[in-house]
Parts: sequence; C-alpha cells; structure tokens
Amino acid sequence: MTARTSEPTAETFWTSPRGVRSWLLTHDHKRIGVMYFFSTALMLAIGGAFALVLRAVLVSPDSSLVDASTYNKLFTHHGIIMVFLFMVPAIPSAFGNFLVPLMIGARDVAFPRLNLASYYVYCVGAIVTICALLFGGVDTGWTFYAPYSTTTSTAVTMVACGIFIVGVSSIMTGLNFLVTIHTLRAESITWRRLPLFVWAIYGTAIIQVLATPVLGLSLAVVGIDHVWHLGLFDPQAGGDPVLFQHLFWFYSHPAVYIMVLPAMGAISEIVPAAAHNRPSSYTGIVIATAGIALVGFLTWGHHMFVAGMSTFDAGLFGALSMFVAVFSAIKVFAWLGTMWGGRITIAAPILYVLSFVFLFVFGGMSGVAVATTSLDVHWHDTYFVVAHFHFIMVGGTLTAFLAAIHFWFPKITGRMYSEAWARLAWAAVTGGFILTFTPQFLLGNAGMPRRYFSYPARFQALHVMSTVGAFILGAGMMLAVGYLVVAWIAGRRAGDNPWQSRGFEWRSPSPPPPDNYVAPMRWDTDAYAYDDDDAPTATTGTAA
Amino acid sequence: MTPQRRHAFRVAVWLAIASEALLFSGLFMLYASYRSEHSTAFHLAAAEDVSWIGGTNTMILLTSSFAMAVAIHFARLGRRGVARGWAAGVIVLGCAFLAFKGYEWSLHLRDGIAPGAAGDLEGVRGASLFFTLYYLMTGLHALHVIAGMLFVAWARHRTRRDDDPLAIELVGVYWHFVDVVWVFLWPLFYLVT
Amino acid sequence: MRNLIVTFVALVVLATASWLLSSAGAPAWTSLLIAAAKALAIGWVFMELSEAHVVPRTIAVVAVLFIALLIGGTLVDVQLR
Amino acid sequence: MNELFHDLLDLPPQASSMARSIDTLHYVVIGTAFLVALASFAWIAVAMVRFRDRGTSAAQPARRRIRITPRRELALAGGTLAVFVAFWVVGFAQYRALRSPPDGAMRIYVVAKQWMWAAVYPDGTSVEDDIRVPVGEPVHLLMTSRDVIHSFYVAAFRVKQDVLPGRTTELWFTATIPGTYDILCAEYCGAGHSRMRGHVIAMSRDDFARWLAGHSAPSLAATGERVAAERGCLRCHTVDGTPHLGPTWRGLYGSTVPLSTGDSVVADETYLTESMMDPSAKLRAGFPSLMPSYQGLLTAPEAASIVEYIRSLR
Ligand code: HEA
Ligand code: HEA
Ligand code: HEC
Ligand code: CUA
Ligand SMILES: [Cu+2]
Repeated sequence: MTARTSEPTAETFWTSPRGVRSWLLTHDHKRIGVMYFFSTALMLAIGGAFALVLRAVLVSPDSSLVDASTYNKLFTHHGIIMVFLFMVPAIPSAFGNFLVPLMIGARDVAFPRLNLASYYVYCVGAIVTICALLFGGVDTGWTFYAPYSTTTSTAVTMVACGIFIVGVSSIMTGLNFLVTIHTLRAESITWRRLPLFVWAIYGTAIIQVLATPVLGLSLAVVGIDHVWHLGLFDPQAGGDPVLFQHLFWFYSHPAVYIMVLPAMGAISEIVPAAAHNRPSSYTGIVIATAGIALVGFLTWGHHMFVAGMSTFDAGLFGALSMFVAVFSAIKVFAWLGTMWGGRITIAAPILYVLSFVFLFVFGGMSGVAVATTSLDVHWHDTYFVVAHFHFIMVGGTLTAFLAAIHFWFPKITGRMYSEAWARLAWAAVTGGFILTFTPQFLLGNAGMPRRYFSYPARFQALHVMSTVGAFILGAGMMLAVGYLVVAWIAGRRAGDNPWQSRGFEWRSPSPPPPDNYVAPMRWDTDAYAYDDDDAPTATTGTAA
Repeated sequence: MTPQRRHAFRVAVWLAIASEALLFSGLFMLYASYRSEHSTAFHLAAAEDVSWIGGTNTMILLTSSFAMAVAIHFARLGRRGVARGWAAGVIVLGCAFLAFKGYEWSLHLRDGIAPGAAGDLEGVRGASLFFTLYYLMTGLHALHVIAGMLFVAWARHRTRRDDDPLAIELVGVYWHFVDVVWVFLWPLFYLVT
Repeated sequence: MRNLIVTFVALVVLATASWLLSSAGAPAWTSLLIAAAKALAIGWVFMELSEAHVVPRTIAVVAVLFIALLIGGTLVDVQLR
Repeated sequence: MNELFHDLLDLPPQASSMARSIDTLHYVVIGTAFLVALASFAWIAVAMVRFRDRGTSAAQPARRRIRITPRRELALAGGTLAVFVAFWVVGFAQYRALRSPPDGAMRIYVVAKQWMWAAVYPDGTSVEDDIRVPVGEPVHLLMTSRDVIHSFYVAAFRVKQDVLPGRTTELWFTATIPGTYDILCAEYCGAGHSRMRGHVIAMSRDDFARWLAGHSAPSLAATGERVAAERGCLRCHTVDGTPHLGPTWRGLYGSTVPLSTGDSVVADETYLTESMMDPSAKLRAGFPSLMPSYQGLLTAPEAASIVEYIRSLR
C-alpha cells in the first residue's frame, strides 16, 4: 500500500481546536456530524431497549411482565424514538453532515451556524419527547390516529410538541443541505459528477423541507385539540377522522423515503468502492433518486385501503405505489450490475451490503405486496406490515447504517476495527434479524393483528422464535458497539484511504483537518474512476 | 458578499417559504374538505365574520406589500433614509392589521364564537368546524405577521450601517408571502357567504 | 417603480372587484380565481419571480404543485366516498 | 398446490367465497418476492466469490463492466413495472369485489365500542361478540362505532374494514365452511384493544334459521316504527307517499334521490344514516334545510332500526 499516512501529529478536526467549549460551539460540519452520530446512536439504544422489552412481553399470550396500557406506551415510544429521533436524522444528519462537504469539495456547509442550531433544536425536541415518559408517556401508536389521540388521557400534547421541534430541526438540516449542494460545489464537481450519496441527501432534503411541515401541522392540531377539545376530528361536531389520516400520511409516507434514500446513497458509495468498479448506471441511480423523492409524494393513501377511503382513491394510490416501487428496483439493478466484474474487497462493509440487498429487496417486495389492494385488506394492521417495515427499516436502513459505519470508520477516526469481530457481529445481526422478523410475516399471514398486548395462544410459537431472534440481534449490536469503541481508542492506524476508494471524500487526510484539506484540491478524476485500476494506487490529496 | 453567497441566501429564503406554504396547506386541506362536507354550514358561518374588517385588512396588507416593494426599490438605489421610511410604514400597517384582527376576534368571542364553539349557529352541524379553522388559520397567519414585522424591523435597522439591500430584499419576499396567504384567507372566510 | 405602482393598482382593483362580485352573489370560485390572480401578481412582481433564478422559480412551482396535490388527493376521497 | 402454499405460509382456513382467489394472488406475489430477493442475494454472493480481490495472484479475472445503457434501463424498469401492474390489476379487481356487497345479501348492523362488538339482525335479535351467520349466503355488515376507530377483521374470510364513529362503513362475505372464526379488532383503540375479540359462527342454513327463530324479539322494522314516532320524525315525514315538511319515506329506500346540488344519490343505508346524522350534508332538491341533526340523539341501533323501517316501506 502506497497511501501516505498522515503524521500522527497532524492536526485533525478531533483535536483542533481543543476543549469542550470548542466542541459545543463548533461550526465545523464534521464535529456536528459526530455529535449527531452519538446522539442518534443513543436513541437507537433506547429504542432498541424498548423493543427488547416488547419482545419479552410477547413471549407469552398473556404476559404478566407489564400491563396492557404500559405495553401500549412501550410500542408507541419505540416507534416514535426509532423513527423521529433515530432514523430520520441518523444518516442525513450524522453521515450527511460529515460527508457532503467533503464530497463536493467544500470547506463547510452553506450555513454553519444554522447547522449547529439544528443540532440543538434536535436535542431540545428529543429531550421533550423523552421526558414525556416521566409524565406518563403516550399510548396512541406512533400514528396518533384521531379521535383516540384527542381523547386519551396520556401526554399527547407534550410528545406532539417534542416531535414538532424535532421536525423544525429536520427542516433546517434539509434546507441547509439543499443550499449547500446548490451553491458550494467545487467548480469541477458538476451535477453530472456529483457523488451518488450527495444525490441521495439532495433527494432526502427535498422531502424534509416539503413534507415535514405537514407533519408538524397535523401534530400541532392534535396537540391543540387534545387540550381544548375543539372537535376538529370529532364526528359529534361534524369532524372527519379520516382527514387526520390523510394529513398524517402525506408526511409519513414520504418520511419513509427520508429513512431509506440516505441508506441507498451509502450503499451506492460502498458498492463501487468495495467492488472497485464504476457504477453500472450512474444516471439510472440519479433518476431513481429524484423519482423516489418526487413520486413518493403521490402514494400516501396506500396506508388507508380499509380506513373508509373511497374505492377510487384506493385504486389510484395502489397504482401509484406500484409506480414508485420501480425506482427502487432500478437502484437494485444498478448495484447488482456494479458488483459484477470488479475486484471486490471482502470485508465488513460489503458483507453488510450483501445482507442489505437481500433484506431490502424482500422488504420492498413485501411493500409491493401490501400495496396490492386486495391483499392489504387481509394484511393491514397485522404483523405482516410490522415485518414489512422492519425488513426495510432494520434489514435495509439499519443494515446500511452499519455498513456506513464500517466503511467510513477509518475516514472519521483514522483507525481500523478488528475484521474478525466485525464479521462475527455481522453474522449475529443478520442471523438474528432474519430469525426475528421472518416469523412475523407468517404471524401476519395467520391473522395476528399488531399492537396486541395479548393474543390467541395459537400464535405463541412464532412469537417465541421472534423474541429469540431479537435478543441475538441485540447481542450483535452490542458486540459492534464494543469493538468499535475499542478500535476508536486503540485500533491500528488505517491510513488515509484503506479501501483505495476513488471517492472524493477520501482525497483529504483521514481524519480530515479542521478545514478539510491541507492543500488546494483538483478534482480531475471523478469519484468512480476505477476503469484503469488494475494495480490500484492511492489518490490521496492530489495537491495542485 | 459574493454573488454565490447572495444566491445561497435567496434559495434559502425561498425554501423556507415553500416549507411554510406546506404548513398552511394542511389547514387549507381541512378547510376544503369540511367545506365540501358541510357546505351550508360554512355558508351560514361565513356570514358571521365581519366583512368590513376583512375587506379593510385586505387593503391594509396589499398596501403594506406595496410599501415593502417600494422600500426595497429605494434601498437598492442607495437611498436608505427613504427606504427606512417605507419599511416603517410596513410595520405600522402590520400593527393596524393585527389591531383589526384582534378587534374582530374580540367581537366573535363576545358572541360566543370561539375555537370549537359556534355561537348562534351552535345547532348547525359543521359550523363550529368553520370557526375552529377560522381561528387556527387566522391565528397562524397572525403569528406570521408578527414574525414578518420583527424581520422587517431587523432589516430596517441593518440599513443604518450596511448599504447592502440583500437583507431587506429577503425580508420583503417573506412579507409578500404572508400577504399571499391572506389573499386566500380573505375569500375563504369572508366572501363565500 | 412604475411596475410596482401598476401592480398595486391592479391588486386594489381586483380586490374591490372580488368584493363587489361576492356581494352580488357570484359563486365562490370567482373570488378564488381572483385570489389566484392576485397571488400571481404579488409573486411575479413584488416577490420578483419575474427576475429570479430558475432555482427559486422551481421551488415556487413545486410548492404550489404539492399543495394542490394534498388538497386534490384528499378532496377526491371526500367527494367520492 | 393450494394446500402446499397455504400451509407453508401459515394462512388460516379459506372459509369465505373470496378467500381462495385472494390466496392465489398472495402465492404469486410472495413467490415473486422471494425469488427476486433470492436471485439478488445469489448474484452478489457469486460475484463476491468470483471477483474477490485475490491480491497479487494472477488468477484475478479480467475487469469487466456491465453498463446498463438507457435502453436496457428502460427494458428492466418496464419489465418490473409490468409485473407490478399485473398485481395491481388482479388485486384491484378483487378489492372492488370485496367492496361491493351483492344485492339481497342478509344484513346485520354492527356497533363497535371500547371494547366489544354488538350486532343487531333485521328481525330484532341482538347479540354481543358472537355473530352467527348462515353458510353459503352473502352477509352484509353495516358498521359504526360509538367512540374511537375500530376495525372488524376476520382472518379466515380475508376481510377487514375500519369502523368509524359518525359514519357507516360496510363489509360483506359469504361464509363457506361451518365453524367458529375469530373477529379481532385490528385498529388500535386503547387499553383493551387486544382483548376486543369476538366470533363469527358460521352455521348451516337450517341451524341458523332455527337459532334465529329461537330469539324472537320485535323486528327491527317494528322497533324503527316505534322510535320514529317517539322521536317525532313523523311530524315532518309521512309513510303514505305524500310529501309533508320533509320527503315521504314510502318507496324512499333504493330510489334515486335528486339533490339540491343537481347531483343525485341512491338512498341506501349509508345515505339514510347520513341524512339522520348530518341532514344538511346532502339536501334533497325541493326541500328546505329544516331537519335537525340527530347525531348523538339517536343511538346506532335506533338509527339502524329506522333504516330497516324505511326499507320495509317499499
Ligand atoms: C424506510 C421505510 C419504508 C420504505 C422504503 C417503504 C417502502 C414501501 N412501502 Fe412501506 N411502510 C413503512 C416503511 C417503509 N416502506 C412503514 C413504517 C409502514 C407502516 C406504518 C404504520 O402503519 O405504522 C409501511 C406500510 C406500508 C403500507 C401500508 C400497509 C398497511 O398498513 O396496511 C404499504 C401499502 O402499500 C406500503 C408499501 C410500500 C411500498 C410499495 C414501498 C416501495 O417503495 C418498495 C420498493 C422496493 C422494492 C420493490 C424492492 C426492489 C425491487 C426489486 C429488485 C424488484 C425486481 C422485481 C421484479 C423483476 C419483479 N408500506
Ligand atoms: C426505525 C425504526 C425501527 C427500528 C430500528 C426498530 C427495531 C426493532 N423493532 Fe420496531 N417498530 C418501529 C420502528 C422500528 N423498530 C415502528 C415505527 C413500530 C410501530 C409502532 C406502533 O405500532 O406505533 C415498531 C413496532 C415494533 C413491534 C410491534 C409492536 C406491536 O405492534 O405490538 C415490534 C415487535 O416485535 C418491534 C420490534 C423491534 C425489534 C426487535 C427491533 C430491533 O431491530 C431492535 C434492535 C436494536 C437493539 C436491540 C438496540 C441495540 C442495542 C444497543 C446499541 C445497546 C447498546 C447500548 C449501550 C452500550 C448504552 N417493533
Ligand atoms: C322539522 C322537520 C323534520 C323532522 C323532525 C325530521 N325530518 Fe327528516 N327531513 C326533513 C326535511 C325537510 C328533509 C329534506 C331535506 C333534507 O334532505 O335534509 C328531510 C330528509 C330526511 C331524510 C332523507 C330523505 C330523502 O328523501 O332525501 C331522511 C332519511 C330523514 N329525513 C329521516 C328522518 C328521521 C329518521 C327523523 C327522526 C328521527 C327525521 N327525519 C325528522 C325534515 C324533518
Ligand atoms: Cu377496537 Cu382495537
Ligand atoms: Cu407508505
């Protein structure tokens, strides 16, 4: 390996400037990204702990571990924490912040102060949301359906406030990225050479800016109604509960693409880098990203096939869901094409990619299955849907998040983790996952509704399998936390570009200095220039 | 400031406005749906709103938008004193708008028309929805008027030491947006009797 | 400056027309149509979309489309069920 | 084939007329999903073996690049879309069938509340949690809720429909195999959600007729006649065909009613119920908006009984 290893004494963003204050008041996108990373990871741990309690309760058809209303609060907070506090911000705000400026040749984002503000707004929102637990929590499900949500006696208003605040932070982040990508690209990084991860963040940001306000509004309305009993969704006053569902899903369907687009972006970077091969269809992936971001707004009604929606709308939203699904397929085909014929580095990131593709394709196809109107009549609000979205969000996005951690760990810390432990954790996570959620598809087929604290005894065997799987999955995750922390403190130096990637972000030292580059940069080869790469040499820090 | 940086600010403000517009759109959606479900009630209820106040407020906001545009015009010509004068006009008109709005709310409250309550129309199904939406939408709009006035005041203050018209221009775009929202609220709440 | 004055006068005329029409009992869509015209005038002249870069213009158009989408998609449901 | 997949996928019995065809689509869709996922997995796994980085070894296969040209891209996307659209076409046809109760189906009024299911038969029999139906006969449920949203779900019939307060939603099925099937509430409705269970008991026609006869109560229509008189409906409505302050009820059911907007609707159960709960929503042409709303004044069974009464006036 000929990569130049930065001198251990060189200044990195970690140590320069020093001091707690310099971190808390930093404008450096890398530090903000790191702070986001730790905060969202903490949320993953809390949400995961809730999940494990859920699974423990579900071992028996009538558990005595907790009572029904506690159980209802547990899955509500599990869903809220995982979606709003972990997954929506995790990849865009943590990895997006760290990588986007590096990938477009900028020194920082367009509005660094806004960036820091968005982090603190996020923290406030997260604290409010979590503190609501001290006031009894909420038991509405993460979907807040009226009129239950406006009449239950739990802390709806407080949680609605918390999520509203987190939403503001999400809008700030999205706005910042859009402006950054539009105005701060290095001159030679044209739209056609923009790394695919940046495209993914771009698409995500569009959704964040345009859909989040509608979520904010619907939660605000429920929060207000809960306090003052305005009857906005109360049939007694002429209100219509189905309208709340329209409002909620107008955000929350696009939101699922907020949760998956950045994950797809990470995969689109890791695959070419690990396979040392040019993407088989850069344009295809870009078009598919835009397609998902825009057409994704047209399908919200597929959550309401049995909600009392008109048959016409059901057909329309069903058809549009089929249409948007094709864009995801285009990406999968592009990744598969890229894997063929390269020179693949077999290591933790690509193993996660392997799991990701399998789980995402099946999870996505189960989405197509529930989008098939007549089938959804049977599956709606059963464990089949639970399995569908965990396949995509855990099997897809969380797996991609882990792939991203393992791929960019050396970039961020300058160190390398133990490959052997990483493979063990990968096996536990993937195996545990499959054992957890495959039985849930069958439970759904058999007719087990979701959000059930107690259930008919015939479902027990599958539930037990699922619980065993969840604990294996949890153990795998803890293991990953363990060796990553060790590697961060005492891992071997990784060099500037251990994967010999041609990606733009690898062309500055790892970890990067506070201003991202040590010398002026030229970007004369693109981010996927592997064509002539049969004896790869590092391309680090091409000084002009 | 580089042209690129100016462009960045303009894009940011437009994105913020798009986001705000979608915030309002949720309420517009509820209005449209409930109006189609309770068209008679909405007709009757709209007659309760004080039409001269609605009309006056429309004229006030249209005028304030004009004043804003003129202020920007002079700021660009470098005549900062004149610009500050027109910007002050914007703020005064904003206050007048809020005063009328507050007066109308107080009239309503006196008549027992409150969020979730329909006064004389209590028996008419759907009327209370109209008034709930009336308060939510005009209330949210009033918050935006207040925010807009603060922005204008800030930009006006800036022109004292800074001859760059960018701040006042951006604030102006926001102010016009607030006006546009009212342009739609007016027919929906006052004219569809 | 002339543009601004002309636009302002047009806005006032439109508003008055809208008010007169509605007191004469014209159907609701007339006043909404006029509102749309006013919004267009404000956007084009006062908000300077006429001179803006494509990016702000695109943002404005996309926002309007999405609002129409939310209202349209729901209204279709409400009317047809 | 059906047996095999049915057991493999852990599906409940196919106890309604629609279940079999829905399951067939289910097999095709899930089968496709599984094959596609497996193929993608296999593709990557093979690539990882064949093209793994062999370091300095000369055995490294030559670099090759698959380029997905726009033409190939279109073909792939088009092919995928065609498969998905096929799912949609079949699925939506079934969905429409699921949503169109056949004429002459036996009607049962269902009222959901936290946390139980109640039902009334047209002849006045009322039951809680256990709803009996005859095998082989289409059954049409007219459902409403007294509090929050619930969902009526019978897995063995592959039917589900949310039950909303202030509105009537419908669902129908024809049971094909006698037996007892769970009704599980499938929309989250609070602490008792998971215990909001009932049963549909499908019985042979004879058994059903015998059971029903054993429960003589005043018929729903008779109750409706009494309720209508008590609540003062008859001050404005007649039952002899002459209009009064309001339209007559004779011959109303099933007729096409002209509305003040110029549209018209068929006076079915949902329309009649809506007319009681929200009379101004759809005004009959030629009548003033005079009728008060009975939302909250008439209970759901009372409203159902009046509907049955109006229906009997044909
Ligand atoms: C990241 C999150 C995420 C993502 C990406 C998706 C993606 C999709 N989802 Fe999912 N969904 C959720 C999260 C997500 N979903 C959640 C959280 C819920 C439940 C909410 C709640 O009620 O609590 C839900 C619920 C949900 C429902 C409602 C179910 C119900 O409640 O009854 C539906 C219905 O249509 C649906 C559909 C889809 C579709 C069509 C896609 C598509 O975008 C998928 C596209 C992907 C593919 C299709 C895979 C790639 C395909 C190939 C490689 C195919 C090649 C094929 C051939 C050649 C034939 N989803
Ligand atoms: C992004 C989203 C996300 C993620 C990642 C997960 C992850 C998991 N979920 Fe969740 N889930 C949802 C989103 C998510 N879920 C949503 C939206 C709902 C619907 C809620 C509703 O109905 O309203 C739901 C509902 C839901 C249910 C259904 C409840 C019901 O309907 O009754 C179940 C049941 O099994 C479940 C299980 C799990 C499990 C076992 C995991 C596992 O994958 C979790 C694995 C993770 C861990 C175990 C954490 C790892 C631990 C550490 C890293 C600890 C280390 C800590 C320190 C060192 C401090 N989830
Ligand atoms: C004060 C008079 C009045 C009373 C009392 C009244 N109605 Fe009506 N009803 C009307 C009028 C007027 C109409 C026609 C206008 C409309 O569609 O609302 C009408 C319409 C209806 C319709 C729709 C019929 C159609 O042809 O469109 C139904 C059903 C109905 N009423 C049922 C009832 C029931 C049930 C009650 C008692 C519980 C009741 N009404 C009490 C005045 C009354
Ligand atoms: Cu009733 Cu859930
Ligand atoms: Cu969706």
